[in-house]
Amino acid sequence: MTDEVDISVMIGGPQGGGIESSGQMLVRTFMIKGYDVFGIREYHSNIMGAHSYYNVRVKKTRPRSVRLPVDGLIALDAETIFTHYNEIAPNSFIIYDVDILNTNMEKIAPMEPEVKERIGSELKKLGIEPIASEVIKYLSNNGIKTVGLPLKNLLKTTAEKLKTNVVSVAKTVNTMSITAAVALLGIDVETIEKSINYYFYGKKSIIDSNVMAAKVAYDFVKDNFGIGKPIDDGPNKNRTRMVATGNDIVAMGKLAGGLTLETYYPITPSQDEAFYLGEHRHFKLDEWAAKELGVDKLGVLVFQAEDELGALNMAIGGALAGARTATTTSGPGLSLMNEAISFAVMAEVPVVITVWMRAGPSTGEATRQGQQDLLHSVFAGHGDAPKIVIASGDHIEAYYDAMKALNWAEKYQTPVIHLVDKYIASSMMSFDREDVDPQLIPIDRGKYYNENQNEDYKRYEITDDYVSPRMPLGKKLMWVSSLTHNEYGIVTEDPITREKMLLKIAKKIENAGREIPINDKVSLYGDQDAKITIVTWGSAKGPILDAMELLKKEGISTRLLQIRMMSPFPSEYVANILNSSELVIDVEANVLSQLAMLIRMNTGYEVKKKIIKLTGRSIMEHEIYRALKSVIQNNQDLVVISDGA
Amino acid sequence: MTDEVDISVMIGGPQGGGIESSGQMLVRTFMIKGYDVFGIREYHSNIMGAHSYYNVRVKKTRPRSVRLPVDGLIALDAETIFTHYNEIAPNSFIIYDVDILNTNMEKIAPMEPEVKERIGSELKKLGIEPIASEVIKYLSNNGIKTVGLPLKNLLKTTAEKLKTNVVSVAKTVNTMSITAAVALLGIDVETIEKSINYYFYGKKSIIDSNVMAAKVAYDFVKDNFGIGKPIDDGPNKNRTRMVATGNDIVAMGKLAGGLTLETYYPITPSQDEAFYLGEHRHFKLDEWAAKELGVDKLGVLVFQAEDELGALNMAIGGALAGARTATTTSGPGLSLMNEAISFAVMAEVPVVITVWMRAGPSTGEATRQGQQDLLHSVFAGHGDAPKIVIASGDHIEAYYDAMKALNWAEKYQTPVIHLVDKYIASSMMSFDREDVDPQLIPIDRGKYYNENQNEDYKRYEITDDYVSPRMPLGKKLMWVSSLTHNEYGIVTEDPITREKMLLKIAKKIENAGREIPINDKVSLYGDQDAKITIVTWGSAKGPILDAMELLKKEGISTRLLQIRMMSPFPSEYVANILNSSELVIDVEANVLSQLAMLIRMNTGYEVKKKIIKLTGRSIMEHEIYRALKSVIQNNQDLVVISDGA
Amino acid sequence: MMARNWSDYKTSSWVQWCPACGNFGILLALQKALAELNLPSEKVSIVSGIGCSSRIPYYVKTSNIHTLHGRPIPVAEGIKLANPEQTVIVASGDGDLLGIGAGHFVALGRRNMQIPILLHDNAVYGLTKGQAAPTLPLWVKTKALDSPNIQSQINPLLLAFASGYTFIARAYAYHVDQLKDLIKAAINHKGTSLIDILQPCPTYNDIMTKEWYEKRIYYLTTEDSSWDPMISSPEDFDAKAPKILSKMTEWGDKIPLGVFYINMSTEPLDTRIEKILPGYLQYPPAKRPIEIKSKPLVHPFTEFKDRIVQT
Amino acid sequence: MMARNWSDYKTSSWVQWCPACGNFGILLALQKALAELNLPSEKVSIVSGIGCSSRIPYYVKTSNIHTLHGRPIPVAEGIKLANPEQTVIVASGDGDLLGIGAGHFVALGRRNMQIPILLHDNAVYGLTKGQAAPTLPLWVKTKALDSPNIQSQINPLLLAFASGYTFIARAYAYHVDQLKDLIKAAINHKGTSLIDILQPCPTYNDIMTKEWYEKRIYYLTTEDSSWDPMISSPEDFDAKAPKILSKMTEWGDKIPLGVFYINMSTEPLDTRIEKILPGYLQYPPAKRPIEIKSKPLVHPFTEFKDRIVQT
Ligand SMILES: Cc1ncc(C[n+]2csc(CCOP(=O)(O)OP(=O)(O)O)c2C)c(N)n1
Ligand SMILES: Cc1ncc(C[n+]2csc(CCOP(=O)(O)OP(=O)(O)O)c2C)c(N)n1
Ligand code: SF4
Ligand code: SF4
Ligand SMILES: [Mg+2]
Ligand SMILES: [Mg+2]
Repeated sequence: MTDEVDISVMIGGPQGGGIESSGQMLVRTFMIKGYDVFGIREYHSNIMGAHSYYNVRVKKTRPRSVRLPVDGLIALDAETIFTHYNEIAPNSFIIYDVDILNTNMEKIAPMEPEVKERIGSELKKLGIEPIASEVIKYLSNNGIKTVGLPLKNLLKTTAEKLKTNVVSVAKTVNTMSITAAVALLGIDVETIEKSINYYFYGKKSIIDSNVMAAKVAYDFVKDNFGIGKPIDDGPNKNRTRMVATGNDIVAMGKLAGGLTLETYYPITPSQDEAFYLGEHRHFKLDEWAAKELGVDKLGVLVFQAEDELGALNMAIGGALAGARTATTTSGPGLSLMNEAISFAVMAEVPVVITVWMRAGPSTGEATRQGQQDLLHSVFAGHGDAPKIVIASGDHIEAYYDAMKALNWAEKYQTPVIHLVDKYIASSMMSFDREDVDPQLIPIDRGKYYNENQNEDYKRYEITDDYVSPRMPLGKKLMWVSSLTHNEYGIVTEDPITREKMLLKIAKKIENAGREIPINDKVSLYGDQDAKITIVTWGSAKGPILDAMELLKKEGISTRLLQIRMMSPFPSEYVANILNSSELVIDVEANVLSQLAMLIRMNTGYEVKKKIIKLTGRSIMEHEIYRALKSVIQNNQDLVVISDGA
Repeated sequence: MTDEVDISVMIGGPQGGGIESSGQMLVRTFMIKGYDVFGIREYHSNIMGAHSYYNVRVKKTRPRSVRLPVDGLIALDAETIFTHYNEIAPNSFIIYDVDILNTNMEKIAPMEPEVKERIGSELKKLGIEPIASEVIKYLSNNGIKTVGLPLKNLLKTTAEKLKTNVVSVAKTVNTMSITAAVALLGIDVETIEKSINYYFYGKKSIIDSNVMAAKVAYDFVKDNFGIGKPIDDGPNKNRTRMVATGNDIVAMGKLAGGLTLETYYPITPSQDEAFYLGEHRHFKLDEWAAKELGVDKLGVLVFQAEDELGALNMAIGGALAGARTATTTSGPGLSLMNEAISFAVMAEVPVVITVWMRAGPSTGEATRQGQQDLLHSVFAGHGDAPKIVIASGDHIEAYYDAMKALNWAEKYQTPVIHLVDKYIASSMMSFDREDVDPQLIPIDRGKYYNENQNEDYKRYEITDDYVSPRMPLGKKLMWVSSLTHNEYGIVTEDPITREKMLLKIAKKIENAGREIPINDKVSLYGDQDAKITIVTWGSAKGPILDAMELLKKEGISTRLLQIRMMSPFPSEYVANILNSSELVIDVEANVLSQLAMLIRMNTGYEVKKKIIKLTGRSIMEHEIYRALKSVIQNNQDLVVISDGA
Repeated sequence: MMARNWSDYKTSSWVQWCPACGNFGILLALQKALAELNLPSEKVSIVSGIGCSSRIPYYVKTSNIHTLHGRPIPVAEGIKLANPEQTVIVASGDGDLLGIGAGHFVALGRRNMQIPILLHDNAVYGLTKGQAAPTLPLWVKTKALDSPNIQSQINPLLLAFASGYTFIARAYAYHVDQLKDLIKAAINHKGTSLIDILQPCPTYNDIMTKEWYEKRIYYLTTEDSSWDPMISSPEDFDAKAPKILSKMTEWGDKIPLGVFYINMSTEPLDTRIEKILPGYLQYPPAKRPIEIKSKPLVHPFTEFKDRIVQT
Repeated sequence: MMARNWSDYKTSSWVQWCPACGNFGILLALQKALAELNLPSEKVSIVSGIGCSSRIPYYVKTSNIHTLHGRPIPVAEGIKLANPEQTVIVASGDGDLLGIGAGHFVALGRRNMQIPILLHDNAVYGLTKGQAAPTLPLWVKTKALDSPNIQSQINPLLLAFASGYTFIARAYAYHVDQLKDLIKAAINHKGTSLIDILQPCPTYNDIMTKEWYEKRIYYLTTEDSSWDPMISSPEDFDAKAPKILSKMTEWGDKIPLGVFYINMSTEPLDTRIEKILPGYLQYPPAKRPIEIKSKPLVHPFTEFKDRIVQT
C-alpha cells in the first residue's frame, strides 16, 4: 500500500444516522494524511430510516470515481450487511455492531420487498440463512476479516472516561466505527482526531466526546484485531486544501463569477447549492478588491420562490434590472421552466439555469443519478428556442463552467443551461487553491449601450454580430417583449421584421458557436492517437478516465472525447475525431443514449456501440472497465451496466 | 375559365369588420357552384381594428393552398389597398369603397410603423403618393379593373327597398363587396343568395337585408362595370358536402373517436377546437348506434381549466378514471405541460395532447403560422420521456389522426402529441361524407385487465409487449405513481427494478414503432420514381403538392415525402427514400429546419437543401414553386421565402 | 358487506416518516374515517403531490395516485370529472398545496367539487430538508434555515374562503379522533372542503412543536358552545360571516380548531354540469359507451349540421 | 425638473383596444398618476402578462416589460429584488392574475413588496375571445359563451387579504380621477397593494356593462363618512377587521369602491432583506460591483473557510 495506494471504503446505515458525517470525516482523515480523495453518497429520497451509504476512494493522484469491491465495509446496521455483503473484496474487512447479529432480513422494515426478494434468493443459492450472523460467518469463511464492535460497551467506556452518561455520547457510534476502519487501514488515531476537529469545527463538547470515542475504538481494535500496517503520508501533506461537493463548488463558482441574485425553488439535488450560497451570502472580498472598493464584504441575494415558474421569471426580472442572475433546479423544475426559457430566448435575457440532473422521468428518484435531460435541455422551450447548453464532467469543470456560463449569458444575451448531475452534486473531491483560480475567467458583461448617446435607445438593435447593446432598466426608456417585436422592443406583426428577428436570435447563437474556443467545448483525454474513442458527457467522464487507466495497463489504448458544449454543437471537431476512429463507444446514464442521438443529428455519425446505466446509481470504475472491455473484445453493441446497491 | 378553373380572391379589412364572415360566404358561394374551395384567414392578435384578410382559392379539384397574385382583391378599407396593391394579378380587379380614396397611408393608425415605412419606400420608388386614390390610379394604369363602390349610396338604396334606415343595414357592406366580386367572376346572384342563407342560417331578418344588399350591389356592378362571363358549374353539384376549418374537423375527429373528456385552457389557435366541441357536447348518435344503445344523444365534457398545468393534469386524472381524454393547446401551453407529459410517460397514462402550433418563440404571434414545435414536442418532458408524436398535413389527415391518436394513447398507454398548426386551424376546406368516414378507424382501447381474476392487480405488470393490462380507478385496488415504482405501482428505489421499468417504457414505444403500419407514418406523393425528393411535415404539404403540379407541367418530376410520425421515427423507410434520391429538399416553417435535424438524428442522412419561411404567414403555392425551382436549377442551399402581407 | 376496521386500510409498505411525525396521526385518522364510512377500497382514491406527507397513498389500501409536486388537485379533479362516484381525497403538504400548487387550490374553490383537501400543515418543506413553507410565520428561524424566514405566512382558511370552499376546518394531527370526525364530515360534504391539519414535524420544525401547539390550540365549540359555522341563506351569511372571518384570522397565543364554515347552499360542480350537459351523471366520461364492437358511434355528417353545404 | 403632464407618458403606438373599452380609462388614470407623482420615465417599469389589458406597456412611455401569460408578478418581483429603487407596477388581466397566475398573486402577499397590482377586472378573457375569467359570476352567460358559466367567481379582495396584501382597494375604470388617486396611493404604499379595477369589456361582457356597474357601484366613504381602512396596531385589527372583511364580501346589488384595507405595520421585503443581508439596500443585486477591470472579486479560499482542510 505504498506506491499504488488505492483504497475503497464504504460505510452504510440508516438515513439520518450520520452516514453523511461519517463520510465527511473519512474524507478529511485521508486528506490530512496527504491523499487525494473522492467520496460519494448514495441515499433514498427519505428523511430517516432508509438505507444510505457513503463510498470513499483514496489515491495519491485524484480519483474520479469509486469502485467495487471495497477494501472495507462499515456496517452501521444489519441492512448494510445484507445489501453489501457481496461487494467486499477478499482480504478486506467488515466492521459491524455485535448487537445486530441476530437480525433476520425479513424483519428489516425499510428494506424494499424487491430488494429482499433478490437478496433472499441469492443467499438461498449460497446456502446462507438471511440472518446477519450467518452472512458474517460466510464472509469470514471467505477470508474477510470480520470485526465485531461491542458498541454498547465501547459507548459505556467512553461515557465513563468523559464522566458523563451513555445517552449524551450515543451519537459517537459512527466515529467509533470509522475509527475502527482507519485503524485497520493503518492510520493513526491523531489523524482521525484532526479530522474530527475539522468536521465539527468550533463545537467543543462534540469534538471532545468524538475524540474520546475514537480513542476508545482505536484501542479496542488494536487490542482485539490489531491495527493495519502504518500507511505512508501521501503527496499532499502540509498544504491548505479544500474538499467540497459539486453543489458547494458551483456555489463558489457563481460567487466568484459575480452572481448577485439567485432565485430558486427547492428541489433535490439542486437545493444544497442554493443553501450553501445562501450561507455565504454576505461574503468577504479578496484583500486587493476590498481595498480598491473600500468595502470588506458584499452580498449575493438568494431568494426562495413559490415554484420554478416563479424562480425563472424572477431571475429574468432581475437580469433585466441589470443583476447577474441564475436559478438552480433539477429535471421537474426544468420542465416547468420551459415557457420562461422560450421567453428569455425571445426577449434576449441573460440568465443561467443550473440543472442538477437526477433520475427521471417524472419525479423518478430525487436522490439518484441520471443523465437524462440532455435533449430536453437542448430543445427546451417551444417555438425555435436556440440557446447555449453546456455540461460539466467534474467538480473543477463545474466551477469554471459556472463562471463561464454567467459570462456567456451576458455576452450573448441568452439563457444558458448548465447541466450537472447528482453524481457531481453529492460527491466530494479534494483540491488545491490553484485548481479554482477565478482569475482564469475574467468577467465579461458583454456589450453595453453608451448611455450618453442621445438617440432613442433600441433595445433590440440589429448589429453585425446580432448582439444589441444592453442597458439595465432604470437607465433608459425601453421596451422588452415576449412577442415578436421591432428593434425598439415594441410588438409588431410585420412579416419582414419577424423574419429578421428570428434570424437575429438564431445567428447570434451560431456566432457564439464560432467565437467560443474549442477548448471550452470538448476535451480529448487519453492516448490522442488511439483508434478506440470513447465518447461521453457529464459525470460519466470520471469513472471512464479511471477505467481507461486500467485498460492502458492491459495494453488497450483508448481516448475519451468528452463533449461539454451541447448547443451550439461543436460538429466539425466531433465529426473529425469520430471519423478518424476505428471503434467508437458511447457511455451515458440514460435509456435513449441521448448524446449519441445529438451527435448523429449534428454530424451524421452513428455511434454503434453503447454502454448505458439506468439503475440510478453512480457509474463505477470497475463496471465501466468491464463493459468497455466487453465491447472492445466481444464487439457487443449495447451493454447495460447495473452495479451498486 | 372552364376547364382550368383556378380563382384566387382576397378580401381585406379591419379585424372585427366581418372579414371572417365574408370569407365564409365566399367559400360557400363557390361550393354551391360545385367547386372545391380552400380559404385561409390571416389576422392580428387583436380584437378590433388591426388589418385582417381572407384568401379564397377555387378549383375543380381540391386546392390545398392559396397563391399570389390574386384574381380579385376586395378592399374594405384603405389599409387593404396599401398592404396588398402589389399582390394583384394583371387583368384582375380591385373592389373598394369610393369614400376611402382620400386616405393617406400615414394617417392609418393601426398600420405598424415598420409596414408603413416599407410600403412607403416602395411607393416612392414607383413614384406614387401614399394616398389611396393614387394607388388605385396606378393599378388602373397597369390594366387592373378598379371597381369603386359608392357604398353609402348603395346602403341607402338597400335601406329604402327594405323600408328601413341605413344604420340597420350598415353591416351588409361586406356582402355588397363580395357580391360585386363574384359578379365580376361570373357568378349569378342566386348563388350568393343561397350562400347567405347557409351562412346566416335561421336568422331571417339578417338574411333578408343581406340578400337585398347583394341584389343592389349586383345590379350596380352590372350597370356600371358589367358582370363576368358566367362560370360553368363545377364537378360537385347536387351533393351534401361540408366545409370546415381544421379546428372544426379535429373536434369532429375527437368526437367520432370516442373522446369523452376534453380539458383545456384557452389559447390561440387551439381554443376554437374546444369551443366547437363544446357547442356539440350533447351530440346525436348515428341511427344504428342510437338504436343499439337505446339513447339518442350522448355527451362529451369540455372543461376549462385554470391553466395548462391544470388542463393536462386533469386530463391525466380523467384518463386514470377510465375516460378517453384529450387536451388542446399551443406552444406556450405545451411548454407548461412538459412536467405532466413526463408524468404521463412514467405513470403510463393514455392522454392525447393536440398542439396547434403558432409563431414562436415565446408568446410570439398568437394568430400567425409557425411549425416550430417539432423537436420541442419529441423531447418534451425531462428525464428520458419517449412518447408518440404525430403531425398532420391537412384537414382530412388531422381528422383521422385525431381518431388514431386516441387509439394509440390507450393501446400503448402513453401520451400522444398530435401536432397541427395555425395554417390548418384557420383555413377552410370543402369535403364529402366519404372523406371523413369514422368507420375506417375502429376504436381500440387496448389491453384490459380481466377484473374477475382473483390475484392482486399489478398496474405495471411487465408483459411480453411491455404493455400492462389497464383498469379504470374504482374497479381494482391499485397504485399509480410518478416515482420509480414496482409492478404494483408502489414506489421503490431498487436499482434493478428501476432499470426494468425504464426499459419497459422505452421498449413499449419502440414496439409501437414496429406495430403501427408505415402508411400511418409517412406518405409519398408525386412521381414515385422521381430523383428529386421534397421532404416536409405538417401543413407545408398542401402548397408543396400544389407547386409540384406546376413543376410537373414544366417537365420537372418530383416526389414528396411527408413524414407524419415523428416519434417513434420511421427511420428505415425515410433513409431508403432519401438515399435513393439525387436531390433532397427540406421545406418547413421554422428557423432551424427541425425536420432535417430529426431526419439526420434518426437516419444519418443530411438534407442539404432547405426552404424555410419565418414570416408567420402561410406558405403559398407560387412562392414554394419558385423556391423549389431555384433550388433545383440554381443549386441554392437555403431559400427563405417571405411572401404575404 | 362486513363493516370494515381501520386496519383493513393498512398496507404492507414501510411507513417512512420520522419517529413522532404528525403524519402518523393523520394517517390513522384517515384510515379510521374510511373504516367508519365503510368505503370499499377500490372506490376511494387518495391523491397526493410530492413531499413527506405525500407518501400517504402508499400506506392506505385504496386506489391511489402519487402525482407531481403541486398537482394533486387537478389530477383529483380530473378523476372526479370523469367519474363523480369515485370518492376522491387530496392529501398533501403545505408547500405543495399553498406554494407551488396555490393556483389550483384557488381554482378548486370556484368549482365546489366534492373533494376534501387534507392539508398537512407543518409549516416547512419536509422532504427537501426544512425550508420555509407558506405557512411558516415571518421571522421564525427553524434549525434548518440559514436565516430567519423573511416571507410572511398566508392564512389557508381565509384563502379557502376567498376561493369559494364551502367547508373549512382546522385540526391537529395528534387529536386523531377529532380529526377522524372532521375527515368523515369533509368526505360527506357535497362541495369542496379544506381541513388545515396542524402537523408537527419534529425533525425540521423545532419551533412549532407538539408543545408549542398544545399550549395554544382550543376548540371553537369549547370556547363558545353556541358556535355555529353553518350558513344556509344569504341572511345567515350576513349575520355570521364577520364572526367566522375574524375567527379565521385568529392566530398566535390562541389557535382555534374545529369547523369554521359550512355553506350548503352552493351547488357542487357535478349537478352544475348536469344542467348544461344532460345525461352527465348517468353517463359520466369514464362510463359512457364510445363504441359498439369497435365501431365509432357518430359520423360527423350526423351531428355537425352547421357545417353542411348543399351544392 | 419640470412637472410632467400625463401626455408626456403617451407613446406613438396605436392603442388597439375596442371602442369604449374600460382599459382606456385605466390607461389615462395611470398616465395621470405618473405625471402627478412626476416620475421619470426610465425609473418606472410597467409589467404585464398576456391579454388585451396587458398591451398597456406599449402605450405608456416608461421602461416596460410585456411578459408571459400569468407571469408578470414574478418578473416584477425580480426587478424589484434586483433594484428596489425602480418603481414597478403590475398591470394585467383577471385571467392572467387570478387564473393562470393565481399562485404568484398569493405568493406576492407573503412578501409585501412595494408593487401595486392593477387588476383589469373585466370578468372575461378578452384577447382569447370572451371565455369566463375567475371573476365571472356563476351561471352568467355572456354572448361568447356556449353555455352559462359553471364555475363560481373568486373574491380578489379577500384573496389579497388572505395572502397578506397590505393595501386593498376597488375602483371603476371610468372613474378616472378616483382611480388615478388610488394608483398614486398604491405606488407610494410601502408594501403590496391591489386595486381591483372593474373594467367593462363592451365586446365580450354584455352582462356586466357600464350600465350594470353604474347601477351598483358606490364609494365606501360616501356611504359611511367614518369609513376607516387604516390599521396600525393589533387592537386596531381586532376592532376593524370584521367590518372590513364583511365589506369585502359585499357583491350584488351594491358594489363598494374605495380603499378597504391599509396596514402600515407590516414591513416591506427590502427592509427585511437588509436585516439578513446587510448592505443590500446600498448595493442591491443590480448595482453592486462584480469585478474590477474584469477581475473577479473573490477566490473561494478567501470566503469558504468551512471547506478548508489543512493537511
Ligand atoms: C416541480 C418540483 N419542484 C420541486 C420539487 C422538490 N420537492 C419535493 S417535496 C417538496 C416540498 C415538500 O414540502 P411540503 O409540500 O410542505 O410537504 P412535506 O414534505 O412538508 O410534507 C419539494 C420542493 C419537486 N419534486 N418537484
Ligand atoms: C401559457 C398561455 N396560455 C394561454 C395563453 C392565451 N391567452 C392569451 S390572453 C389570455 C387570457 C386573457 O384574459 P385576461 O388575463 O383576463 O386579460 P384580458 O384580455 O381580459 O384583458 C389567454 C388565455 C397564453 N398566451 N399563454
Ligand atoms: S421530516 Fe418532518 S414531516 Fe417529514 S417525515 Fe420527518 S417529521 Fe415528518
Ligand atoms: S375585447 Fe374587451 S377588454 Fe379586449 S379590447 Fe375589446 S373591449 Fe377591451
Ligand atoms: Mg410541509
Ligand atoms: Mg380579463
